[in-house]
Amino acid sequence: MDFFELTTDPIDITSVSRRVIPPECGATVTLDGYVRKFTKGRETLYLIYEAYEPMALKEMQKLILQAKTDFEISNVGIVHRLGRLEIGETSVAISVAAPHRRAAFAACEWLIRELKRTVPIWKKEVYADGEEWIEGDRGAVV
Amino acid sequence: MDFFELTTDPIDITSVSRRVIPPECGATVTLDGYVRKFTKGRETLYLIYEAYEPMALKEMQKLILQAKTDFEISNVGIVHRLGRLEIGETSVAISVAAPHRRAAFAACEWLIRELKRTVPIWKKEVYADGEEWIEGDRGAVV
Amino acid sequence: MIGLYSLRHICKNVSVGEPGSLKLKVLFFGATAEAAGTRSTVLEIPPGAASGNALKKVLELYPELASHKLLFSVNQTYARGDEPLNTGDELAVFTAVSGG
Amino acid sequence: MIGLYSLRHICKNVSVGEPGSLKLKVLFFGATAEAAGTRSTVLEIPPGAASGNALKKVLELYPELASHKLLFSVNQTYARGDEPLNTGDELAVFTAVSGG
Repeated sequence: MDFFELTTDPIDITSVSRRVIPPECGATVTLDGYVRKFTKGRETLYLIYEAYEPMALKEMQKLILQAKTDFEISNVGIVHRLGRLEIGETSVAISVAAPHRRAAFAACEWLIRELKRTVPIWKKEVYADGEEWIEGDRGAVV
Repeated sequence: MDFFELTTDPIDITSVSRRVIPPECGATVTLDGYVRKFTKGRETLYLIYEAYEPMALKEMQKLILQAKTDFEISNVGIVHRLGRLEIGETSVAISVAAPHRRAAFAACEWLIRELKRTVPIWKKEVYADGEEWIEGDRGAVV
Repeated sequence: MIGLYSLRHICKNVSVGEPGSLKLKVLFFGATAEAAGTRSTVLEIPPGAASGNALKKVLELYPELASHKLLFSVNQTYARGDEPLNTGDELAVFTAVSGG
Repeated sequence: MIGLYSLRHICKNVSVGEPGSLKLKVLFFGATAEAAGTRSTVLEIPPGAASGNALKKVLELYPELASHKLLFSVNQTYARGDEPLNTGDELAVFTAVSGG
């Protein structure tokens, strides 16, 4: 549902989002990717994520270094989850803190696109009537 | 600081972000705006936010309706805080859930830009040596 | 932007306390509340006065507001200056917003 | 994309078990682990063989892999096929990634 509020209470923002904030920044953009219930009309029961862990960490570090070169941003946080994920659970969170929000939006969008192209992680969709490893459709990464 | 992790534990994402998620969506983009310590080199001690509350709520609702017309998004959440805010505390959170992340990024960026232009909320910066109500530099809202 | 100066031209004639005059609630926020020294007041305007007339009257009563770039609203909707007014309407006068 | 077919052309000659041959650790993930029926193996390749030669050998040993669009890496870096190899190097063979 939609909501819109004014509150005098603190707004609780995730630990992922808050860990990237240095004092000179003013905005953090966070991408929260999560398990969809329906993909092309087919119902997913749950997902399994698997990584080539040491390489995935190296590739994530490369993405952060590249983003900090290409965008005027201060800090980046990326957390990707592995193992079994239920519907609605967060699979990946990317937070970018920047003095100006425009760079934070651009860098966050670039990071999720590149992560889905280069970081060696795979998901298996488990349906009521079967399961399949999803193979990316992205091209060269070298 | 930067961080990058792989984890098999649940990733904690804010209540703001999670409240906008319907089952058909796959991505939520959240803008977290917070109190900067330094603005143009001057140190802020804390901020006071004040709103014309009923009109601010109406304007926030208008923004959500417009965003849902203009972008392929599912749900929007906006929370703005009022009163005294310390450095680093979140002043505004905007979350947009969408089937495809591109629309979520575009809508979230549009929403924060329009919120800062049209929603009747004002902030007073309190410095060590004085204070001032910040006046927006944005033009016509009618 | 509907600012101070253009609104002055909309205003043709303002008189106060006439028989049948309308009573408006007027609100100030942030910088305008500080400049006016109050957060609200009641304003009487003649029947048929538009929102721009009412704003001009507010500026006459609170000249400290004139140093600010102002926006205003009628009944919680941004106003252009030509909106007709009725007793009980809520006029708010404020600076360009700075939330977010 | 460095795919299966172009890599076959890089491979000139592969022989196994030669004196002085190199031993590689080979890893599979997700769809390739299921297709290969294992998550890792050890591969012997002749001295001087490049990463593309090693990949071709893997595909001969695990022909079920051929139905997938494959990527591969050497020591946790994406490989093009011409990388020289040493004993102990880690070759990973996997499908286009699908994280996020």
